[in-house]
Amino acid sequence: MAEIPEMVKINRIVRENSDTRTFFFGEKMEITPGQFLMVWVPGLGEKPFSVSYMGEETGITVFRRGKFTERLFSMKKGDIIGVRGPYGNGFGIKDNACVVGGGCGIAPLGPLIEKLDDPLVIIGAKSSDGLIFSKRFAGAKIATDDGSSGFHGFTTDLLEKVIRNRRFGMVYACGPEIMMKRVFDMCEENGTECQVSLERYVKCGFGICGHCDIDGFMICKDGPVFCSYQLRQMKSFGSRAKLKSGKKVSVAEYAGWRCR
Amino acid sequence: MAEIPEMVKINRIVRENSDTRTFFFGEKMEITPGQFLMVWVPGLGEKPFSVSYMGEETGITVFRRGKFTERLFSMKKGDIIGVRGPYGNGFGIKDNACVVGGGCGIAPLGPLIEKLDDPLVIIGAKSSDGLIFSKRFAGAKIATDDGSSGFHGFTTDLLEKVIRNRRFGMVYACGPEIMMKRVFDMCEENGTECQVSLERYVKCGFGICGHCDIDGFMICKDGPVFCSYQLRQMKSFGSRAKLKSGKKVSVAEYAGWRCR
Amino acid sequence: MGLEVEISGLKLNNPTVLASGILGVSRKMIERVIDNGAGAVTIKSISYEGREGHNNPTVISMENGLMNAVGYSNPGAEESSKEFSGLNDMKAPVIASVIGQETGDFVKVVKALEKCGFSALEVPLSCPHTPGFGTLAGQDTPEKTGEITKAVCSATDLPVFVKLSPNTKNIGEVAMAAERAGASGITAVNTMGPGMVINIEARKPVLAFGVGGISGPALKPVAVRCVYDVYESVRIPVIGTGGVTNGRDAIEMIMAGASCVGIGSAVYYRGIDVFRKICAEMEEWMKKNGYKNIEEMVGAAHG
Amino acid sequence: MGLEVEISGLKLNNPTVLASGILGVSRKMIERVIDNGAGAVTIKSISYEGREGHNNPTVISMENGLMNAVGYSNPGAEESSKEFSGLNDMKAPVIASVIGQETGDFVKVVKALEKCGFSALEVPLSCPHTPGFGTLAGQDTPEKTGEITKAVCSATDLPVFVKLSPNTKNIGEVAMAAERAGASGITAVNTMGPGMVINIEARKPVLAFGVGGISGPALKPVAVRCVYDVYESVRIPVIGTGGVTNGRDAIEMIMAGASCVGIGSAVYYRGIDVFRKICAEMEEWMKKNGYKNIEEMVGAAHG
Ligand SMILES: Cc1cc2nc3c(=O)[nH]c(=O)nc-3n(C[C@H](O)[C@H](O)[C@H](O)COP(=O)(O)OP(=O)(O)OC[C@H]3O[C@@H](n4cnc5c(N)ncnc54)[C@H](O)[C@@H]3O)c2cc1C
Ligand SMILES: Cc1cc2nc3c(=O)[nH]c(=O)nc-3n(C[C@H](O)[C@H](O)[C@H](O)COP(=O)(O)OP(=O)(O)OC[C@H]3O[C@@H](n4cnc5c(N)ncnc54)[C@H](O)[C@@H]3O)c2cc1C
Ligand SMILES: Cc1cc2nc3c(=O)[nH]c(=O)nc-3n(C[C@H](O)[C@H](O)[C@H](O)COP(=O)(O)O)c2cc1C
Ligand SMILES: Cc1cc2nc3c(=O)[nH]c(=O)nc-3n(C[C@H](O)[C@H](O)[C@H](O)COP(=O)(O)O)c2cc1C
Ligand code: FES
Ligand code: FES
Repeated sequence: MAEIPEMVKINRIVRENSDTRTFFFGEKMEITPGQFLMVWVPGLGEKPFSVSYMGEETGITVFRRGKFTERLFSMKKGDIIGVRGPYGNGFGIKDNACVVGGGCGIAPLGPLIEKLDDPLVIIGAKSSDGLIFSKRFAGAKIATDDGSSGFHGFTTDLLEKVIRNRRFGMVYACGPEIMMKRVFDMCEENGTECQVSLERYVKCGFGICGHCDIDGFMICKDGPVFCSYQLRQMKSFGSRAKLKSGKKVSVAEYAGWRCR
Repeated sequence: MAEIPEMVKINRIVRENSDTRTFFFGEKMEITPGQFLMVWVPGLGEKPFSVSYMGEETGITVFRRGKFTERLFSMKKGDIIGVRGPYGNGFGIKDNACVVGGGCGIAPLGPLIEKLDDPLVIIGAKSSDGLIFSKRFAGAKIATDDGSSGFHGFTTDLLEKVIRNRRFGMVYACGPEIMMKRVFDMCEENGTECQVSLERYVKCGFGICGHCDIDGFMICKDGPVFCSYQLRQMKSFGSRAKLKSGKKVSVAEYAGWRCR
Repeated sequence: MGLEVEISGLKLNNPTVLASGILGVSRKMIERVIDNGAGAVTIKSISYEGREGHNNPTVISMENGLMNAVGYSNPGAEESSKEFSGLNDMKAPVIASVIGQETGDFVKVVKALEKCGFSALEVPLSCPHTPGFGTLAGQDTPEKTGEITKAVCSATDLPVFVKLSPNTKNIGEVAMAAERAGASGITAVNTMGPGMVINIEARKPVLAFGVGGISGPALKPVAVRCVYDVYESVRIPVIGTGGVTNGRDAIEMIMAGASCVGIGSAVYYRGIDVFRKICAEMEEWMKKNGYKNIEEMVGAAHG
Repeated sequence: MGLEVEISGLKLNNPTVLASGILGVSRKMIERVIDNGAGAVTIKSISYEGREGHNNPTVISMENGLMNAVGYSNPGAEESSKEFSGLNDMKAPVIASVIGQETGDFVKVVKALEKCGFSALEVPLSCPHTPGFGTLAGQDTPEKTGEITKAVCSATDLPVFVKLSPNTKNIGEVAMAAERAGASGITAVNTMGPGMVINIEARKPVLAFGVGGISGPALKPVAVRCVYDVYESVRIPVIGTGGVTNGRDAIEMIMAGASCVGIGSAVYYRGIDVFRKICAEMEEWMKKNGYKNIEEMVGAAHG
């Protein structure tokens, strides 16, 4: 059970919006929606990316924000990159679901939505040209901060309206942590179960170094998908996260560092 | 595929004659007749012994001749000894067979005889009280050097008489190397195929150290059972063998050292 | 029959000890490890100043072991003293792991962690992949080991375990130097090598640092030999660490001379409840083979 | 595309070299190894006087490697010179392995084997389990390595390969000492450790000598790192040895800096025709990945 990056060929690259692209590898892998891959660029580094497409091809959807993703964006069809995984605990499938994706957070939700039976899908972005997968999931409800498309407001505002009228078996969410925290709080008030996919700094990816710890839970092994029961035990959820050294900072500072 | 001695319990011990005993272990093992085990006495050493009984119990039949076998003889039912294996290439089964065992050489032939369809068996010893397995194979022809039982003479003398009148599909032999060489020569003259089980100093037992080499063949891996085709390529067969250092000496000197 | 052990005054319910650098990054996490049966836990090594460590990839799994070059990432002594406070409440002893470049650095960390409630200190002088620390800084010579051990022992009343490298030529001599300087025990061993794995399609070493320390099954026979040698050299107890993955491994380590066993990579191979599993396997074996307690097995393979 | 390599004047059809101590005990046996595809073969190490070596058990197979303490059993230089004579007829280069306790011993063996027709000499200064030899005699220090290498090189016109230990702290420095003293190449590495396996039911180390050197897969990452380090330190070519079991391993070793690869334990894992198998796997990989010859891969993982 060696877990060493294997080099795979980039089969094709799809532009999702100006700062987001999906990279497809030829390989078919055994994956549960919500799991992630460790992606290695030799000489540069290795980072986690959620699987956004599964099947004959495997895809990851990447938001350009720093030097690693910048390098990925410079790659062309036929180039090779290292991949190990899949890692982590994916989403548990429940009927009568609502799925909420903010920005690039829709990535891990893609394959989930395809497995669910007629879920209500909410896709959000700052403005209409930032929307991801709105064609892939044509029936999705859209929310934009500036109102340039669909509902005018945050995804969470839209969700709030929706759950007032309908009781869901499960709410799935991924996006900025502040958004996921808001979803969780809303669900708690409402008595609805939810599952969210968290991000923390990942090193080993297989549950040994402890670096991705969030109050005793490992993002890479217990997560990245956590359910309400687990989230309730996480004081740091929505508030604190660890930098590369292990120093704990506010989630806002972490997010800033993360996107610097 | 670790090959490290495992401790097994001695289930029972059977006296074959004054200097020969059979030790039974509870373990059932996957064995081909002719294969051997490496037997370890912690603190003393490790040596090869052919499997003489297979089935629910596994047995080895040991002739007392030096300090290692002396120690085995001091052991009692319930004691534990280390065993690894089985090793080597066993006998190939052929119809219409003759089996010749001299002294303790009958050991590896025991389970072979039980697999063969009505073979002619010749068991030999210096004198009648040295005979081994003569009860186990009640139909066997007996040869003793002193004529105290059965045919008066060597097993090879008896074999010579027998093959004059009957054409065998295969002659199997084990015993002192000089005897096996004689059997081989006789078979060659006669145009009969034979298989013999050779002994050389064994170290690793699994074909890596080369110590058991006999003209490019490994006793422990290619043998201990060799067929006529292989024996023809062995200049050292019946003439030379290697001591523990690898020094080549005459088979007689080797046999003496071996029984010192 | 019981698995309890006492080592340098520490009372453990069983001889399994979480090794440093595995999971031990937060109070919550070590609580979880204890809940999963560990007899004691060691936290990830702490330096005075925080460190980001090496870049990813930092840990990979080979066919027969792990290889890591985490590079001692840690938030520093101040931050850590906040994370690990009030440890007296914990249900098992917690051991701090203290690192430094200069001898004085170790002492500064010891002082900063003073009030946390740690039961013992471990001083690794043996990391094979972090410049400025461990073997790369020559901390594994008998002289340097003696010097650092002495300084740490003077700065604390807690038992001090010195953690040695399997890559040091004469591990017995280093253990003796630690004992002479006041160490209460020896942890043997840290990771082996270093080693390197090259991805041939990428034409590059996989770990960002190039090389890394080897742990897990590949390390076990070397670790057993080290423990055997240390046991012959000193009278202080040994935490036998390196490749212990199941109950048989633990007993092998104990027979080589360990009083308890460190467990790291096995968390990867068998999950976080590996502590409980190993204890159950040890108990079963001891019952079958007529042993009543751990003590009668310690060093049994000698002589 | 071709697998041919030239190393220190030796022409090999392919880069696989039988490692010393595996099978190479008789002329017939090395003929057989060559018939099974080896590009060159090394015979078992020869001392001036014959040696019985350690008692059995001398070699065991662990889950992830072999452990041996054969203890340099060999019939001595005189006997060996008879066994290995007229080697010029052989279809591949044959390398003699020469050992000794004192520097003069090496020279005596070299002289005794002079007329055999060996293509090169290998000088292992690196055995971890034979008292009086290798690391146990301190032959792996840069000083001793330089001294012995110099003496051997003065006594022969053949290329001399010095075989190093993975257990030596600064392998690059030792390689440099060998190069300065006239070595034509480096063999890296000998076995690792030593290690120990204890049978817990027997309460005893399994090997009669107690400890033994580790080879096979468990050694590979350490061997790759050693070859990488040696390649950075010297300009003479390297025979990369340690855990090479398949074509990918061979290429990894070559990319780390080896010009050809030693193969020992893999004979156990894949049979005596492992040489042919590894060559086929290398060819297939090279074809798929667009490499034309071995040379362009040597050291490719550097820089
Ligand atoms: C489980 C998980 C799934 C993820 N899925 C996606 C996804 O589908 N699409 C996507 O665009 N991004 C995803 N990310 C984030 C992604 O891993 C990178 O963090 C992000 O792309 C930053 O890359 P960069 O180019 O900014 O790198 P850099 O500029 O090199 O780094 C910027 C910041 O990224 C963060 N980061 C760097 N390395 C890691 C790491 N090993 N683990 C976690 N965070 C790191 C740090 O906060 C760092 O400061 C995921 C993260 C996790 C933990
Ligand atoms: C394949 C094979 C099968 C064998 N089967 C049997 C058997 O079924 N019954 C039986 O009684 N004997 C058998 N032997 C011989 C046995 O292995 C011992 O050699 C013999 O019992 C000598 O033991 P000892 O008490 O005299 O030992 P010691 O007094 O310690 O040694 C005496 C001599 O035994 C020989 N010997 C010692 N160790 C080895 C070794 N590792 N390999 C080969 N020879 C060695 C040497 O010539 C040595 O000088 C077999 C040998 C081989 C190679
Ligand atoms: C990912 C990882 C990180 C480690 N970090 C440290 C560390 O910070 N300090 C330390 O003393 N040892 C560290 N080690 C070494 C372990 O504590 C232990 O000595 C070694 O892994 C051997 O034990 P094992 O085979 O059970 O893993 C680390 C090991 C691993 C695998
Ligand atoms: C059984 C055995 C015997 C060995 N004997 C010798 C020897 O006599 N001389 C020597 O230089 N190396 C000896 N070695 C070391 C090998 O030549 C080689 O360096 C080592 O095994 C690593 O390569 P591998 O992993 O391919 O086996 C021996 C190794 C084994 C396994
Ligand atoms: S990243 Fe190492 S435990 Fe999660
Ligand atoms: S005994 Fe080692 S090869 Fe046969």
